[in-house]
Amino acid sequence: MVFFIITIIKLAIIAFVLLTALAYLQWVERKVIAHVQVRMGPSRVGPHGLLQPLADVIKLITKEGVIPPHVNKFFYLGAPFLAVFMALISISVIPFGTEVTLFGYTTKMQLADVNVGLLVILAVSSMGVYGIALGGWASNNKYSLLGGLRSSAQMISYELPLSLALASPLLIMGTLSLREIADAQSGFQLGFIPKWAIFSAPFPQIISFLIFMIAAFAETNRIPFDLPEAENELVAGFHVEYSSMKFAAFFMAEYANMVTVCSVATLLFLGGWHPLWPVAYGSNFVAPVVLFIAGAVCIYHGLNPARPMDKYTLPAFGVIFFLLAALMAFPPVIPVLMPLFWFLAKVGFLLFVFIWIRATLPRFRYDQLMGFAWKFLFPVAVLNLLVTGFLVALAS
Amino acid sequence: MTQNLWIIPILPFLGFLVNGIFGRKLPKMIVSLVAVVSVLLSFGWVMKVYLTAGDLAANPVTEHYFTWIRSGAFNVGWDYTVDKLTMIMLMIVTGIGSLIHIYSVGYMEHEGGYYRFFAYLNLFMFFMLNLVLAANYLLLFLGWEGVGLCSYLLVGFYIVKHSATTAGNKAFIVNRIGDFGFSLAMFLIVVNFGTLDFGHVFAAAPGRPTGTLTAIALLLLLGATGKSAQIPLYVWLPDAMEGPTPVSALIHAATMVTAGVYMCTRSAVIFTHAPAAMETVAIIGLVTAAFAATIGLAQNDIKKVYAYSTISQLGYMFLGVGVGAFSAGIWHLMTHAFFKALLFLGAGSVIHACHGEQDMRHMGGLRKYAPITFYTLCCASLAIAGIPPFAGFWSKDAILAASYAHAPWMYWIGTITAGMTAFYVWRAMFMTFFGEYRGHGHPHESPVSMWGPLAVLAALSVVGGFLFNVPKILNSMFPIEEAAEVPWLVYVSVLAGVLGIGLAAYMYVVNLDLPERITKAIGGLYTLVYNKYFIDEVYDATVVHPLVEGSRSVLWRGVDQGFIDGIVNGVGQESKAVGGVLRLMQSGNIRSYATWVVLGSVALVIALGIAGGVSR
Amino acid sequence: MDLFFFLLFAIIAVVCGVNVIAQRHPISSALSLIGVMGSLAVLYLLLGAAFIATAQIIVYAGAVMVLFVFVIMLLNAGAEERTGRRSLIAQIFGIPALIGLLGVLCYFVQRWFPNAGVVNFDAWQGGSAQNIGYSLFTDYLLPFEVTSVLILIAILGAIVLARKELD
Amino acid sequence: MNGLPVPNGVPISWFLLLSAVLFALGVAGFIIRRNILTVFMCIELMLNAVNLTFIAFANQHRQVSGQIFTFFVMVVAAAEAAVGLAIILTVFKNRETLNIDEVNTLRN
Repeated sequence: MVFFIITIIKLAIIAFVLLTALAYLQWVERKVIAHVQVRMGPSRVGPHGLLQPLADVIKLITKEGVIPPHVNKFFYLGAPFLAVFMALISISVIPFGTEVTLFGYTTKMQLADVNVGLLVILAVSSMGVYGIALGGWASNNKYSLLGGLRSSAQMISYELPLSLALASPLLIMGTLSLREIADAQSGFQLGFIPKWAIFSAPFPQIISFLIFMIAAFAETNRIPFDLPEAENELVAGFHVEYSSMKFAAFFMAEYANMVTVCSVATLLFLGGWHPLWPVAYGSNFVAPVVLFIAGAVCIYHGLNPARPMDKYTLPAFGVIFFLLAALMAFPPVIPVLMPLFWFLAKVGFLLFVFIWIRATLPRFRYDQLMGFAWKFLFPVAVLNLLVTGFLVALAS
Repeated sequence: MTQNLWIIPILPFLGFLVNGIFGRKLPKMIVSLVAVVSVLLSFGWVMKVYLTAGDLAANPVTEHYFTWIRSGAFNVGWDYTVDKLTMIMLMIVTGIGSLIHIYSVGYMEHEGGYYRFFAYLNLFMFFMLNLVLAANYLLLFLGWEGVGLCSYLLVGFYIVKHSATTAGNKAFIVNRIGDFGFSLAMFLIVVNFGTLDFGHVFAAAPGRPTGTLTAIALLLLLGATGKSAQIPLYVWLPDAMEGPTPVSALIHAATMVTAGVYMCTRSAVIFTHAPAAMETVAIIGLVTAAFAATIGLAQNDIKKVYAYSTISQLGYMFLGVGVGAFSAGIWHLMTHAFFKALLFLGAGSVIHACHGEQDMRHMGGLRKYAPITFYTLCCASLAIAGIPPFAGFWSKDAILAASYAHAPWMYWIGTITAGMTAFYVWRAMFMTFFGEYRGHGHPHESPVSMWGPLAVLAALSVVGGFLFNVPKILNSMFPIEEAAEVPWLVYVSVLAGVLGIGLAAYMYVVNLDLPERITKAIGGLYTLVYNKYFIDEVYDATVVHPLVEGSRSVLWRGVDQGFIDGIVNGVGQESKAVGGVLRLMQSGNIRSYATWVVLGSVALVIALGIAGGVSR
Repeated sequence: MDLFFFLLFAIIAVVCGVNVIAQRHPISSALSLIGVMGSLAVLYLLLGAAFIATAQIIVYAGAVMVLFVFVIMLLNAGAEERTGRRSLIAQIFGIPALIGLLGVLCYFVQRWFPNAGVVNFDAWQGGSAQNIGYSLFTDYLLPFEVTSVLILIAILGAIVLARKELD
Repeated sequence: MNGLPVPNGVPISWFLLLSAVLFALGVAGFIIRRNILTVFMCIELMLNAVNLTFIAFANQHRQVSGQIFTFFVMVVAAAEAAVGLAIILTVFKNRETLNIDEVNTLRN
């Protein structure tokens, strides 16, 4: 019974955090891209447009959900929710950190610790294609149909290199449980090189990491692989006909998928919640220092503001950052929060890479996309898998 | 420690695979390299085995690789064995084989189907080595058939020449008769001994009734006469000369045709316990020797001469085996391999020199054009004439001595035959190398790749006789029974040889019109001999023609067309009728098919259920 | 508890299965089939075949059915029309034969396995990836290799068939 | 105990019945459906039904073999799907129809 209660609590927390994060991820994306392109980005709603996501949500909810007359209603309505469902469900098996003990109850920072967690994630993500494909098809519109077809073909094609890239670190870890995988990467070689998969003996998995990231871009339909929604050829791809919350659902799905793949990459290749360098060398002080610097910057800009509002908002953020820094430095919570911090830091970095690349790269042509998957990525992944297996066999 | 005998035959086989599969693409250089090197390597491995195996007489090497056939108690393994006899054969086969491979590189240079030739040659080496190494009759038979196949392929090598292909067919078919005998022999062995392994058979043989052993031995002998061109199955060998000369040297002089002798020697235990069979062997050998020699007297085609001499020499070997001097037979086999290979290669060189001319009447005076060939051939001819100390002398003398001990009249016939041998071989020499050149074009010496092997073989046929004293080597296997040492035998046989040479010299060098007059004088006899006693014609009339006619009239018209076709057509008609009915079910509608399937499965399940389930 | 789960997913499976053949539009059938596969996967999971369950989702639902949906979209297959020649045989015998088969099957299953034992979920977790992989690469190595060859051939065949024109 | 629910446990025969039902449904679909794609899906349905029995027996006998067979069935099904769909594409290309009743060249 306790188990159920704890699970429900965790569910609530994770759902809340995740959905907020998804909403703000979009804000971050817009901001980052804006700054890459030397723009302001959202800045009207709230300080630095911090309330923009809220406004968006309200707008999307209150909008009229237009249902075009010629669509296949059932699938048209079902598709977006299928997509977001499939995207969110895979979060449930991802561990964020070590155990946490609260009021005498010890539980893992994870919804469900499945011993084939990775397979579950693969399975769910492989189901994710249906949302897009069905949406594209049900809209009964040639552009969206093409978008749906493209996305299904693309996702099937890129799932192979993805899985193969995942397989080779598994050969080293020897387990499918995400938690064990992360724990297998704890510790350091030569005292300072972390035992992450990308540095791991006998064969550093850097290649499979790159392959995984590339394939992940395709799986999440992100630029440079966002062919399904290529504005300039198919008006908006598979969600031409969608509006209001249904439209938002697709975006939620996309961001949730991004979070998922980033978490998986972190767990498999970047050593999960294990720090970049040993505690002995003060890796625990990274979080406070970073937050403290952030707070200091905020204070500084608050003292000589660029905009009138800043003199009130920025110091407030500064204080918040300072508090967080103090919290991070607070010894009792370190064992709980430090892994969480590292995990979130890595995931955040990968997400930033996603956004960064979107701001940087142009889009592939479709035949280039497929050719790349089958003629380059797949063979390289196979080769990498073979070499890894060979070396692992030799090492053992 | 294992000797890895399998390497010996496998090397030529690899050569065959390479040349046979890729040969068409490869340059001649590579092809010949592959072929020669593979054989040389296996020769090297034989040497390695010889040096490391220790005393083969005491403990022969036997290796079992895998079980080839197993049915009930009877199973045949793929095992090789090497004892002294095998070792001698191995050395002959691989050694001479390598020489002839090298020779062929030069000889076949301008021929079409270069890679084909070498592929066949390597394949032949594989089968021959298999035959020699085999540790049971079936494996031996495999090699036996294999060499037959290769001989067929190589005799018919010039596929565009009709005579060549017919000769190939003839060789193959005639051999079938012998192989038939061989297989019957094997069946008898299986029935009586329950196994085909040499070891068990020979161990059990002495206790068996003489009748059985005689039957087996005679059937084996039939096989041997087929392979080794003895009466009555010798007719294919002369025609086999249609093949390229190296082939004649390798297959039809040195190695394959001696397989029969080897097999009889290998089965010595069986033969020695079947006196009647032994007698038959001796007589067949003797008659063949004399008979072939007489034919050889009158041939004009140089290769035909050597072919008949081969037959007669094989006769000697069988004589040796028959009179119980197995080791002498093997000895002669070896020396014969030396000088007869040399003779053929020399003949090839001569033919090469005369631009493909084979008729001796259009040769002559080649002494100055092709000196090396001449001198080497001299060695060979002296050897075959049994002039001491050349190789042939020793072995032939051993055989003759043994035959004298066995029955004097055999010795006399043998000696006369020796004289004839000397005569016709030297007749060939004189007609080829002396006098004036009667052919066309300008004869020339052969390239080194051709006369090199000639030189080696010449050396062997000079010293090979007393260098390798086979009877002593094989003493442990075939003890030399101490015959009464009759001193004058040697002189007589040598004298016969000298007389033959002298007569030949007198007739073909001193006064050249003598042959004409003799021919005139004994015209009928001459034509008879010249046409090989019309044996081929006789066979045609008695065997071939009735067979063909019978099969055409009875088998083809009657059985095949009348009976079998009747059945086939009847079946066809019936099925058409049935199908006409069944066709109604084939609506071409997939779902109706599915329905039938469902009904069927329902019936099946019900039947199963009534049967009471699959398993408890 | 076990009974509850079993009945739940069995009912889902059966309903979806009925839906597969009841729906007139192929894509509806396809999605219902995915439903069947999903519920079967859960049943596998309950039966202790974790790896096979996920494989079922990945391979069947994730790859094969995606192919189906893809093809359906590609050919833009509409709902099948009632018109067209109805196979008389199928009409008359189809359903009865079906019912017969089903009844007979049930009867015999009951008869052959009256008390073949009771499945307790979680009583056995033999289907872990380790076990599967182990016996796959030891006892069933040859079939495994053969199937891989089969897959290869299938890929080639599909490519050859699906090419625009065989040139 | 012919099918009576045992407390805390499911009789193996129930799984078999479930798979039998699914199999029968597959057969039915195979027979009554005209759309070649649906027919193909029904085949997959049958395969799944069979897989269920394999898994159930694997659990029954506490052996992995049944699951291995399921694995093979899946592999074969995947191959079959690839080839079959390619064939369907070709058929559609040549005949402009997916109705198997019109794919009856076998007849006359």
